[in-house]
Amino acid sequence: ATGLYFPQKEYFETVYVGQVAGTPILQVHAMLDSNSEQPRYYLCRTSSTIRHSSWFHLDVKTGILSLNKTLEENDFALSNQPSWSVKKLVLLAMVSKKPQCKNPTRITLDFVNATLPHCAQTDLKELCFPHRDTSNPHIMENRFPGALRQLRRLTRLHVCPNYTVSYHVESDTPAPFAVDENTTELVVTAPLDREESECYRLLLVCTVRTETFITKLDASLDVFVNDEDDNAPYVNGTDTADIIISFNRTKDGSFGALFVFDRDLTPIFPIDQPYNKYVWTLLNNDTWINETFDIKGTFSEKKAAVGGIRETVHDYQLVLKRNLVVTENRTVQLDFMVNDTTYPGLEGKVLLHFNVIILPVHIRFNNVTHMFTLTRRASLYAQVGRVCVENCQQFDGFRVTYRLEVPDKNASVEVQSCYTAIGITQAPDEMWGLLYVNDTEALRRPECEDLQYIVVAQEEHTQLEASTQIHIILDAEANKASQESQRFLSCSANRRRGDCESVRGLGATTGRCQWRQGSEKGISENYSTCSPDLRTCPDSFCDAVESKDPSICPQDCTKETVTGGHERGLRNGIQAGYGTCYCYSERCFCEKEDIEEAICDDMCKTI
Amino acid sequence: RRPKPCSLRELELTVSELGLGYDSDETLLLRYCSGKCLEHRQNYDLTMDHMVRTGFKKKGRKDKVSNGPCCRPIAYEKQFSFQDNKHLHHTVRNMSAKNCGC
Amino acid sequence: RRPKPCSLRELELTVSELGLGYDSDETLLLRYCSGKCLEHRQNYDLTMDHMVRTGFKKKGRKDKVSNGPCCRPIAYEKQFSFQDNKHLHHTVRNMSAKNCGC
Amino acid sequence: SGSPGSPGTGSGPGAQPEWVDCIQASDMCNQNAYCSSRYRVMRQCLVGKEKEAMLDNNRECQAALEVLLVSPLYDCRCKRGMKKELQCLQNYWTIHMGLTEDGDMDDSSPYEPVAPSRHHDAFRLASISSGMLTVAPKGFQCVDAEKNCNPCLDAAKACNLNNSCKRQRSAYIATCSKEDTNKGEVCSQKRCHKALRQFLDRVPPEFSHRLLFCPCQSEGCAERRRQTIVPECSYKDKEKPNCLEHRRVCRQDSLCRSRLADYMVNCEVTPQTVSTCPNQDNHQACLASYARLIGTEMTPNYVDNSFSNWTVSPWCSCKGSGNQEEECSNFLREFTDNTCLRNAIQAFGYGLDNMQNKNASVPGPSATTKTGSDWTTAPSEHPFVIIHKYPDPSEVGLGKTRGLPEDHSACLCANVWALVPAL
Repeated sequence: ATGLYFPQKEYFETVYVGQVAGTPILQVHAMLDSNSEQPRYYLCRTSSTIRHSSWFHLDVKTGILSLNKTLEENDFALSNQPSWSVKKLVLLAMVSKKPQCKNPTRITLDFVNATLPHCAQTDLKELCFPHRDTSNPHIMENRFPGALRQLRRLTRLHVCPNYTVSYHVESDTPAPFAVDENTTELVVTAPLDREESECYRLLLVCTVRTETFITKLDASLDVFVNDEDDNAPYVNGTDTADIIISFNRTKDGSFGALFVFDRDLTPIFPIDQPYNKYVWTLLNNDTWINETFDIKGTFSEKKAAVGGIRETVHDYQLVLKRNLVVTENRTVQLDFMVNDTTYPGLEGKVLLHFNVIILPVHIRFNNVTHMFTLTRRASLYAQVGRVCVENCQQFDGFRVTYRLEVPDKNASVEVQSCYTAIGITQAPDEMWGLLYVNDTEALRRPECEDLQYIVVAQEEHTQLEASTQIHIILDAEANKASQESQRFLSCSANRRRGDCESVRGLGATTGRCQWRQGSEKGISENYSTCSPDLRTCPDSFCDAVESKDPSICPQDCTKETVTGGHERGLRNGIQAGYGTCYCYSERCFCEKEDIEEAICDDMCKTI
Repeated sequence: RRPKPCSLRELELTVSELGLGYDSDETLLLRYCSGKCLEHRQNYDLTMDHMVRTGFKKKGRKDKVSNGPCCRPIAYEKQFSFQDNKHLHHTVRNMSAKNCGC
Repeated sequence: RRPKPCSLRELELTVSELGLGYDSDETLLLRYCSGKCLEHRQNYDLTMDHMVRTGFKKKGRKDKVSNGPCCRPIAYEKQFSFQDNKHLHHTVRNMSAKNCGC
Repeated sequence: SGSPGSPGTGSGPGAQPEWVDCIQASDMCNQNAYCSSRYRVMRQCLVGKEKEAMLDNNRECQAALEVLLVSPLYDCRCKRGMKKELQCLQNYWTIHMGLTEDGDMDDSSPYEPVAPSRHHDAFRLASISSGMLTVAPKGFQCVDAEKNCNPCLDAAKACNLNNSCKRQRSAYIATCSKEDTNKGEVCSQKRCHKALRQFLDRVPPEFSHRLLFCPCQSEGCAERRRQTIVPECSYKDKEKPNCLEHRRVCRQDSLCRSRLADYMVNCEVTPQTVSTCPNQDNHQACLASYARLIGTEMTPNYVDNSFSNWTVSPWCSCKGSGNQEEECSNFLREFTDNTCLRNAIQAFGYGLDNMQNKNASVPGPSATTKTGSDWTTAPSEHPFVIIHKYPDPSEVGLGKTRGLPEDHSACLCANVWALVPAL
């Protein structure tokens, strides 16, 4: 229970010089939280209100605020606020005496340096309703009927003595509100239910009667209904989710989803407030389960289909607390209890289940001999191809590494030396192995004809292994390839097709660099450039082979600033470039080559 | 007339007109260095001047050399940022000269 | 072929062939700087390259600007002395490059 | 009269009192043994988590506060953009943090109050003595009418041709669009905010406000305007917090708290008056306070690239407000439905040579007055002064529910006055 509370957080009124002691100003109202409560009203004594709080009196029982003294000119001068004609006096009222001022309502009085307007100067509206609108009342649901606001404007009670002012309340939807004719207080006549209506739009009608005329004025008032945890959680649909964990078995991975509904609100402000807080407890006491699984609960607010009343949806997922080894193979049922901690009733709990099947992961190659063709003229770091165990693209949570082995360990030294031709590498976050040219001299040796390797894949944790045979078919005659110079430059340094396709560059699969001719006008991803292998460079991804040497594919791997019109890749490299992009080691440039063969200005004529 | 000495010049143009490939209608004041550096020449430069005209030919050399200090920026405006016509932001470094020297 | 980068070059010639007006048959190794400074270019240079080709013309400007860092001596051999054909001694300062840079 | 250090009475009622800034005030206090000891106690009271409890029931804290109430520190204020602005603000909050009893109430602004706008004529942009001087920008006339007119592009051009503006603008764009590699994030929001604050502090409003408030008649222009502060970094976050939580976090930082309070004061829709902004429709003060929020936790921005009915908002929502949804919506509407701010931005945009814009079909702001039950859109004869039949408290902001166009969610709607004809 919240205890006695003020439905209205703020009151406004205007006070004038010359108003005498005892003049009523306004009436504050507290509403009951339990039947036995009896509101006692007090003004808070705080440092910011000390100066002027003694000018006012708050009736302990009725909550009527009135003047304790007559307001004089020098009272006005006393408060040193900058404004010249109106000064603000702030008071804080609390209900039931406590040492400190808890959950007060704030009374803001505009102290006007003039006398109270007479009847002739007073607009009818001023008689009926406060000058500045007060804040809308918030009534706690499921509580008692009672008065929540004084409609009459107390400061104008005696301004027009021969006027009679009365009120009634209207609403286009049925609303349990009425006006107490004797006290002119707005009363809520029955407990409210937020889950039925969050707010009532009332029309306060003020009737002013004199001998000569009757005038009605009205003002709308929104009365909000505050929520309390009076609804138990419920499952709409299934309380069980079946989960299969196989390739993706990584720590913090989340699986499945179970939903629990609650017709109450769950505020996310302030962050750690306890209201309508849900906790869950795992009912299994199996240590393996407790060390392996966790539950992640999140909630979101949604509007009910009927009436658009706000409610809460809780979403529960199974989370892995650690990576699962590939051999893990088991079926478990997780039961966990979700508890609406602030729901008073007995049914504040809901039991949910996750049926979990954990499949082992088999480290194997699909049984096909992997054939790769390669020209003997391929340069150092030329990429030959990829090897990957079955389903490797979906693996997460464990690591498979690859190595090459010679199939015939007792082969002659010459034959054994051929096998340095090809190497295999792997990026930290990649699941496949990349085959590349590791020794061009061996590649060109005539006797190194038939390159067959065993690729061994090993799962790091369990050391489970699988192997397969790969066959690298070398084309082009050995002797012709060996005559070409062994020095490899970076393909990326070439700015024109002619130069590019005539040189041997690092990583060039065909031995020659390959030219990509861009066609678009401005800065584009399809920029012109010279590459060792257009299949892998540039592709905005600095792969495991390319990162072995910055000259292989600086277009994908450079970390240096790029000069000329370009857009950087996410981590490094050139995502898009203007005209032709070329690089001197890691220093890259992108510029327009106006004519296909660049202008051969006088400089290049003399060299 | 005496050739204009090396100094900072200004030209207002749009980013697209810079020729770097960016498509943006924003304009800027491009500052660049132009002018002669005759006062700063050394004996080396006089020799190179001669070699470029005749000396190198006699020796069968075709090397391209500069026959005097160049009028170049000695400091750049660190960066210039703008919004292109697709409302993406770009920053270009060392694109405008701050001051010039030989 | 990738343009030769800026580097120190040597040429043997007589003092007379230097073109400084001295008449002496003594020979020396003249060191000079030649080659490209492509790697050291900035956005400024790319912009100047474009402006020199088209940009300036469109704006009615005829300024001569360098579209790249120059390959220049960054240190000179302090002096070179010799005896001319009339047996007089001369000393020429900063006539030969010691090392080059862009 | 009043305590030492309070604003000098100056001569005549209209004179602008000369304010002691809170650095001078704290020096004055420190030179007085009695005051400085209480000041030290007060600072202790505010350290740590349980400062509310300390202020509420710790006798020593209460006593210290009472002494400081009559010290120069009570009425001191800070100048916008002054040197050591942050320290001045921290001194201010040392006292005033103790005074605001209830966390949700709006703070009073720690900055010097703004003088009333001298020219009520909405087309003359006033220069304000409190440091928010504005020279009327050179005008937004389009250079050539046929081509797509884009005042925001013109504003960027004007900035680029001014050395200081160009440098500061490049600085914040470069900072805000630079990837924060070690954190693997799109950028460093903290550094970006600092660069934006520097831009707005150092570049005169004639350039910065022109970039922020340029009037658009095309989506391209509106998108450029939305992108001005590099929102991917300075504005957006992975998730949208609740606006009350967003406000709470802002109030924990002296700078953000101060500038939010200043915005609330200078852009508050004023009830009962013909004008929509405080200080006799001082649009400039409102714009400056809005602009100075950029670069703080409460950075606001245009929410989309619509040019006809644009909306600005901080990066937060009212989902999950529980029983405080009304309060949350009221806070959010101080940005999304603020007639003072809207008029100020539109006045800035079209405020200059309105002859120039005569022929341009400028969608003037519609005056929405509620008569009877439905909303009527009456194009006011004077584009920026909304004439009420009589000052209608509920229409222009009663208490917390601003008299604002109806929001169609459940009951969060404006209070409306209707005059029921006499029987």
